[in-house]
Amino acid sequence: MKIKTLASAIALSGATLIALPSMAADTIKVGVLHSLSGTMAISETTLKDTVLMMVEEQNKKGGLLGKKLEAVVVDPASNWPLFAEKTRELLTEEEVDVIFGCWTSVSRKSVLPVIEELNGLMFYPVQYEGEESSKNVFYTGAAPNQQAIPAVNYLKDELGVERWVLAGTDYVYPRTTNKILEAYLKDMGVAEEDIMINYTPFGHSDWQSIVSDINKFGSAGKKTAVVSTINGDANVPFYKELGNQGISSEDIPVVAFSVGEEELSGLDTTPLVGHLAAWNYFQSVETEENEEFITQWKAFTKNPDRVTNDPMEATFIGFNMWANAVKDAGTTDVDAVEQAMIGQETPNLTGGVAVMNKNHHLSKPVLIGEIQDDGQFETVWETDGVVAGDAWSDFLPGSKDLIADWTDPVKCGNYNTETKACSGQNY
Amino acid sequence: MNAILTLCLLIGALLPFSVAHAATGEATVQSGSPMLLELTKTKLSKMPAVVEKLEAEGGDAYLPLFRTWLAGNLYYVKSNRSLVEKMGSGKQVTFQAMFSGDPMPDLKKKQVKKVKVNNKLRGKLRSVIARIQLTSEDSSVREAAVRELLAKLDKNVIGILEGLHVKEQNLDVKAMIATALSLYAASDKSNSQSVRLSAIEDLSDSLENDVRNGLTKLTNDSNKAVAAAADEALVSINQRVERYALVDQLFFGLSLGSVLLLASIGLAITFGVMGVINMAHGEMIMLGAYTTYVVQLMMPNHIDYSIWVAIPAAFLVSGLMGVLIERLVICRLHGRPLETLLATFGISLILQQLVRTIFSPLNRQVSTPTWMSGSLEINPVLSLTLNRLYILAFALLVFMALVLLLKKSSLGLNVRAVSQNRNMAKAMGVKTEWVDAMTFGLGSGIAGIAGVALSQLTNVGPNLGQSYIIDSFMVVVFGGVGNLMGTLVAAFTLGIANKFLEPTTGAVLAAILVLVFIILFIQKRPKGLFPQKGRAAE
Amino acid sequence: MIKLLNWFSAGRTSGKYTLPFVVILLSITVLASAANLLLPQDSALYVSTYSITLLGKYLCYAMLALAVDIIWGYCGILSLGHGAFFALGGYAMGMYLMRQIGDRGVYGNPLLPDFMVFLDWKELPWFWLGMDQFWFAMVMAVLVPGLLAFVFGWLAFRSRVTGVYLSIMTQALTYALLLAFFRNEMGFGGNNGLTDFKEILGFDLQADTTRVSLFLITAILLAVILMLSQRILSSRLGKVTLAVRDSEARTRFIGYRTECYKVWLFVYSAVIAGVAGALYVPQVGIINPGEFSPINSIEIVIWVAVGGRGTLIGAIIGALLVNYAKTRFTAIMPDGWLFALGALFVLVTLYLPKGLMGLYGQLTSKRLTKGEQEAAS
Amino acid sequence: MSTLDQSLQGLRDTFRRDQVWPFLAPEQAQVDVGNQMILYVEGLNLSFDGFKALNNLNLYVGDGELRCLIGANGAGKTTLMDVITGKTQCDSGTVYFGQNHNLLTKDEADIAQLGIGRKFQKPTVFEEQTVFDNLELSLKTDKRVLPTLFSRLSPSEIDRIDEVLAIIGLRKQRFMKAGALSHGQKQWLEIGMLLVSDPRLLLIDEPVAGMTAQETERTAELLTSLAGERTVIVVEHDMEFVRSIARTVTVLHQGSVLAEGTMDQIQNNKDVIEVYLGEEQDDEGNLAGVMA
Repeated sequence: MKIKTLASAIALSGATLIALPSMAADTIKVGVLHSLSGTMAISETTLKDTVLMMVEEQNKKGGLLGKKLEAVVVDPASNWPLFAEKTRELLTEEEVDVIFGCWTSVSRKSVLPVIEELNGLMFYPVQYEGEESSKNVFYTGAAPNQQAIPAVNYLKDELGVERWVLAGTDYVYPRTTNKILEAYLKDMGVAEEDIMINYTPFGHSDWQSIVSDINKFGSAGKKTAVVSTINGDANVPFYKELGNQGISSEDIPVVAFSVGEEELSGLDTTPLVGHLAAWNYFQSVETEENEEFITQWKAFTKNPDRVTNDPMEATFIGFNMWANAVKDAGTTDVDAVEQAMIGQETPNLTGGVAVMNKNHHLSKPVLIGEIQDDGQFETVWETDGVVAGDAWSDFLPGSKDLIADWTDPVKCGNYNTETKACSGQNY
Repeated sequence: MNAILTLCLLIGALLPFSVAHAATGEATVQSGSPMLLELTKTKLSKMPAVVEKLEAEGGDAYLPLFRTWLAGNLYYVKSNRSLVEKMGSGKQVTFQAMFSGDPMPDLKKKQVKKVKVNNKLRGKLRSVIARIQLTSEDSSVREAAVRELLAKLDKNVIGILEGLHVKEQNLDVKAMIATALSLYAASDKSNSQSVRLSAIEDLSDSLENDVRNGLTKLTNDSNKAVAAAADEALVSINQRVERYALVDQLFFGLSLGSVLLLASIGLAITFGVMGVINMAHGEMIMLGAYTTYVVQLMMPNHIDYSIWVAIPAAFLVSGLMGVLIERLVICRLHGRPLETLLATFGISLILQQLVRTIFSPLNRQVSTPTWMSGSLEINPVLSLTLNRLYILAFALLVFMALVLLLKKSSLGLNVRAVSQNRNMAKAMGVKTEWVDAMTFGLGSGIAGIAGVALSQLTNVGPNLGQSYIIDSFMVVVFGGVGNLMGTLVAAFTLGIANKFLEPTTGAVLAAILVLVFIILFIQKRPKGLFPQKGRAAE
Repeated sequence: MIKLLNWFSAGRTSGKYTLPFVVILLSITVLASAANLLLPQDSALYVSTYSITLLGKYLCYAMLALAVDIIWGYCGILSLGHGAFFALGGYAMGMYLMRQIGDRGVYGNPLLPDFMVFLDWKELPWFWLGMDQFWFAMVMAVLVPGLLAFVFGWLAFRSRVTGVYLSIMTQALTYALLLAFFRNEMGFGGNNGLTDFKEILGFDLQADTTRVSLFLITAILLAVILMLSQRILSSRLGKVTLAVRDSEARTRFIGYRTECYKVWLFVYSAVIAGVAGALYVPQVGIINPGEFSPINSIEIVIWVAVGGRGTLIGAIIGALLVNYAKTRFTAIMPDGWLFALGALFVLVTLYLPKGLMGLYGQLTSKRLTKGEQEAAS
Repeated sequence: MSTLDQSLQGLRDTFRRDQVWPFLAPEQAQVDVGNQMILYVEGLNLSFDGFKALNNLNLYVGDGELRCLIGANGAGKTTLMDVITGKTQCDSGTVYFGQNHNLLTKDEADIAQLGIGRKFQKPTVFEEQTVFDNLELSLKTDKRVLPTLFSRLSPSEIDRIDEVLAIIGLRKQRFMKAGALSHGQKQWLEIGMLLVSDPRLLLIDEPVAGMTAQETERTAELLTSLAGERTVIVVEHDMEFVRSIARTVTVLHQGSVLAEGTMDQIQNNKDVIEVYLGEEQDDEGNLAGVMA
C-alpha cells in the first residue's frame, strides 16, 4: 500500500521533468539567491525577506516601466556549487533581469563566472574583503577601507589602543582584512610584538584558551583591543567566554565587523555592553528614513521584535539604485542598466546619500557603535562625510597598483596603473 | 561662551534655593549643582573633565550618581534637564529622581534622554569611584579599589594610600596597599637604591598584573642593581604564573571533556547498548537547547530558576521524541544497524527544518542565570569560569546517575539483558520492544539535558546538533561501544589532549591531530579503549 | 592487453539489464547533446545548456554512487567517507584548471593562483608543481584517492576493523580532511577553494561545445565503468566479494585472504570516486572543502539505498532520482524541501529495504508467479 | 686481516652455489607426515577471563585416521577446533600440522590453504549464492586476488563439482540459492564444500544435528569412506552416530583429555564414569544421556 503511494509520488515528481515553465514577459523578474537552509540560512533568510519587502513596496508604487515586479526565490542551500547552478537557472530558465544574492565570499566567487558568462546583473549586499570588481556585480556592502580602517583609527585615536589582537575565522575575508590591517598598523609604527593574529575554524565553539591568551596578551600594561573578524556563528560562544572570564569592554574592547543587531538578537548582551562594531548602518540611528524602514520591516515580518541590520540597508540601497537606474535607462537591459548605475545616488537610512562609484562600490558613511544592554548599538563615532569603497586595497602588495573603473576609456575591473594592462576578465 | 553664560545665570538662580535647603542635606544641593547640568549638555569627548570637576565638588556624595552613570542608567528629563535613574529593563522601565530616589511613575521613555557613556568615560568613572571607595566600609571594596589604582599610581594617590595604610585594619587590604606603596617606591627614582631594592624584594611574591608590568618596566632601569633585582623578582613570579597557567589549561581540557561527555553519553546508550547509529542524536541535543529557550520565555522574571525547570523539561521533550522515533522507525529496522543510520539521518533533516520553520533559522537568546555567570577567582592569575565549573560537575552527576540507573534499576537490568542477548531476554519474558523504546528514550532524554548545558555555552540554533554529532561518535567509538566508563575516559582524554595541543598547533590542527590519532588508535584496538567481552561483542 | 580484452568479452558481461541500460543512457545523452548544439534556442525540443550541465553533474554523482555501491552493496563495507575521494579527485582537476588560468588571473600573476597572491605567497608550493600538465593532474586524480584508500584500507582491514567502527572511521577521515582543507595554510584556497576556471586543454569552459563534450565524456566513462564493474563482479572475484559480505569468517576458512580482497575493492571504488570528482569540477566550475563534509558522504550512501544497493544500475538510478528531486524541491518549495528529502530517506529505508530496484524486482516476480498460476490452470 | 677473511667468508656463503637464499627458498607446501602423525597438539592452554577453556591439552592424530571427540558442553571441543583453525589464539602450547607447519603462526586463510577444512556447528553457507557457486568458491585453487579475478572454471573443476554434487545429493538444487535449502541440505552442502577443496584434515563439528535417520546413515558412510586418504576429526553428541563410525574416541573434560580409546574402552573407563558419577546410565551403560 504505502509502497504504492511512494512509487506514485516518485512517478509524479518524475512527470514534472519537462522543462521549467518560463513566465510571460510582462513582469520584471527579480531573482533572489539567498540560502534558506544549511549553515548560512541564519543570516541570509533575512535578506530574502528584505528583497521581497522591497519588491512589494515597489509594486505598491506601480512597479517599474509600467510592469509589475515578480520575485523569483531559489534556495542554494548554503552549498557553493549550487549557487553557480541556481544562478544559471535564474538567468537561463527564469530569465530574471537582476539578482540580489550571496552572503559568503565563496558563494560570490562561485557565482561570478556564470554571471559574467551569461552577462547577468547581481547586487551583493554584504561587507567583504574587496580585491574584486566585476562588470556584472555591484557591491553595496562595505569594503575593508569602509569598515576596518576607520575602526582601527577610532580605537587608536579615541581609546589610545597600542596593542592589537586580530582574531578571525579562517577564511578569505578575515585573512585579507587582517593582512590589510597588519600592513596599516605597521605603517603607523606599531611593533611586531604588539600585534597578535589568531585564526579559528568555522563555528568554533570552545574559546576558553584563546580568550585567556587574549587576556594574557592584554595584561602587558599597554591598552589592548581585539579586532574581530569572527564569522557569525562563532561569535556567541566567543562573547559568552569573554563575559565569563570577566573581560569587560573597558579592559579589552572588541570591535567586530560581522556582529550586527541580528547576531546580537541571538544572545544575552548584558556582559557585552561597551564592545564595539563598525558598520555603515545601525538600527538605532534616528532618521525619518530609518524610522519608516523599520516600521515597514516589522509590519512585513509581522514581528515587532525583528531587528534591522547593515546588509539589509545595503540591500535597500542596492534595490533603490537599481530601480532608479532602470527608470533612467528605460529598460532592464543589463549593459544599459550597468552604465546607468554608475553615479546613481540614493538616500542612506542613516542620513546623507550613497553614491555608486565607477568601481561598482558605494560611498557611504562609517559608524562605530557600542553594544547596549538592549541588543542595540549606540553610535559613538562616525566619519565626517562619506568614505568611497575601495575595490583594491592600497595595503596589499599584490593589488596596490590595481584600480577598477567601469567607465570609458578604462572599462576594466582590475586595471594595472603600472603596466596599463587589464587582466582577469571573463569575456 | 554662552554655555558659560547660562551657567552663571543658573548659579545665580540657584543660590538662594541651595542656601534655603542647606540644612536638609547635601543631596538636594547637588541635585541643583551647575556641574550636573553640564552632564546634560557636554559632548562625550569633553565629559572626562566634567567628571573630575564633579569628583572635586561632591566626592563620595556623588558615588550613586557615578555608579548609575557607569551602569548606563543615567537619564535626564528633556523638559527640565533634571537627572533621573532608570530602573528595571526591557518592557517594564520606570524612572526615579537621582539622589532623592522619588519614583516618577508618569515619566515616559519619550520624555527622557540618556546621558551617554563610552568606554573612555567608563574607565574614568571607575578610577574615580575607586578613589572615592578607598574609604568605603566594605573591606573587599577597598581592596578592589586599591587594585584598580595599582595601574595609575601618582604622588597624591600615594599620599592618600600612606594615610590609609596606617589606619587600615583588614590584613588583605593592608597587604594590597603595601604592595601599591612598594610598587611606587620601587619605581620612584628619587628613593635610595637600598629602599628600592627592598621594595622590589617585597613585590617579588605578588601575582598582581600591574606589579609584573611595573617590574618589567624596571628591568631596563638606569640603576643596574635595581634592574637586576627586578629581573630576578620577575623570574620567580613568572615561574609561579607558568605553574598556574598549566592548571588553567588542565581545567580547560576537563571542561571541554565534560561538554564532549554530555554530548556523547546519550549516544553511548542508543549506539552502544542498542547498536543504533542515531544520526538524529545531535537534533535531540538541539531540542533540549530549544526547550531551555522556551522555558525562559515562559518565566522571564525567574531566569535563575529556569534551568532547574529546563532540565526535566528537556529530558521529557527529547525523551518523548526519542520514544516516538523508536516506535515509528527504528523498531522496524532491527538487526539492520546501518539502515538505522540512513533513516535517522532523514529524521535529523526533518527535525532541523521543523525547528527552522517554528523558531526561524536565527539563533535564539538563552540568558545565563546570574549564579552561573562570572568566575571563581583563586588568585590574580588563576580564575575558573563558573558556568564551566557547573557544567563539569553536572556532566559527572548525569554520568553517575546513569551508571546507577543501569546497574541498579530493573530497567537497567532489562536493558543489559537485551543488549547482551535479545532472543534469550525475549524468551525470559522481557518485553524487548518496551525496553528498546525506554532505552532509546533515555538516551535521547540525556541528549536533551546536554542541550540545556550547551545552551549556556554556544548558539541555540538549528545547526547546534550537527556541530556535535561527529565528536560524539568519535568519543563513543574511541571509548569502546557499549561501555559507559570508556565514554567517560575517552571524553576527558580527548578534551585534555585537544587543549594541550591547541597552544602549540592552533585550534584547527589540534582537532585534525586528535582525529588522526583516533583513526590510528582504532587500527590498534578495533574495539576501542574498553572493548566489550564475550558473546555480546560478536 | 589482448588477454584483458578477451577476459572482458568472455563470460556473462553483467546481469541482463546492463546492456540495455547502457544503450539507453548513451542514446539519451547523445540526443540531448544534439538537441543542445543543433536545434535553435526557441525550438520546443531544445535542451538548454543549464540542463546539460545539470545532467552532467548528475552523471558524476551517479558514478560516485556506483563507487559506493560496489563496496557497500557487494562487499558490505559502508563507507561514510567517499566524498573525500571524490573531492580529492576534484582538487587534482581543480589545480590543473587553476594552473591553466595562467596570467589571466585578477592579479595577472603568471605562476601563482590569485588566492596565493593576496595571501602574498612568494612561490608555488611543491604539490602544485607539475599540475599544469593535464596528464599529470589526471594521474594524480586517480593516484591520490587510490593511495589514500590503500593506506586507510590496508590499516583498517588488516586489523579487522569492521561494521560500524569502520563507517565511523571513514567519517573521521573525511572530517579530518575537511578541517585540513579549510586551513588557508594548506595552499588549496581555504574555504573559497578553487574557482574562476577559464579553459581545459585550451577549450573555453564556457563554450557550449566544451560543456556538451564534457557531458558526453562523463556519460561514456560512466558506461565503461559500469560494464567493467559488472564484469568484475560477475567473475569469481565477485562471488568471493559477496561471500565476504555475507560471512567473512567463513570465507577465510575456505582460504581467501579477505582483507586483500577488501583493500583492492576499496581502492578500485576510491579511484572511481576520484574520476567522478575530476569530471565534476570542470562542469560545476568550483571545488571547495565543502565537498569533504561528512553530510555529503552520507547523502551518497542514501542515493544508493534509494536506488537499491547490490545492483549497480540501482545505484545510478538512485543518484539521478534523488538529485533530480533535490533540484525540483528547491525550486518548488524552497522553505520545505528538507522535509520532503528527509521523508524520502525514512520511507525508503522503512519500506524499500532493497530500494527501487528491489521494488521493481518484487513487482516483476509477482507478475511471473501470476503467470505461472495461469499456466498451471 | 681476520675481518677481511670473515667478510670474504660471508661473501662466499652468500654466493654458495649449492643453496639459495632463505627468502628465495620455496615454503614447503608439502605436509611432512614422516611418522604417520598429521596433527600434534601439545600443552595447549587457553582461558577466557578466568575460565580455563583448554587446560594443558595434548592430542595426536594419525594420518588418515577417523577420530571422534566427545565430551559434555564446555569441555573445550569447539574451542580446540577454533585454535587449530586459527580462529582463536591460545595462551601457550604448540599445534603442528605434520612436522613442518606450526599452525599457531598462521592465520585462517593460510591454514585453510594448507588443507585443513572445517565444518561449523551451525551450518554456514553463502545463502545469497547458488549451491554451485558455493562449491566453486571452495575449490582448491589459487586464491590470491588477481588469479581469482581472471580465473575460469576448467572442465576438470566442473567435473569435480558435479561429482561432489552427486555425493551430497544436491544435483537438482545446483542452481538454487543456498539460503533456500533445508537445514539438512545445508549440512550436506557444507560437507560438500569441504570435499571439493580436498583437504588433508577435516574438522567436522556436529555433522548430523538436525538430520533425518537415513541422512545420518549416509553421513556415517561418507565419513568412513573419507577416512584413509583423508584425516577426519568429528565432534558429535549423538552417541549412536559415534558408535557407528568411531575407531578411536577421545573424551575431553574441562579442557583436557580425560580418556582415549575404542568406544567400549571408553564406556568402561573408570575416570569417565567417575566424572559422570551420580548421573543416571541406562542399562547398556550407554553414556548418550550423559554426554549429550
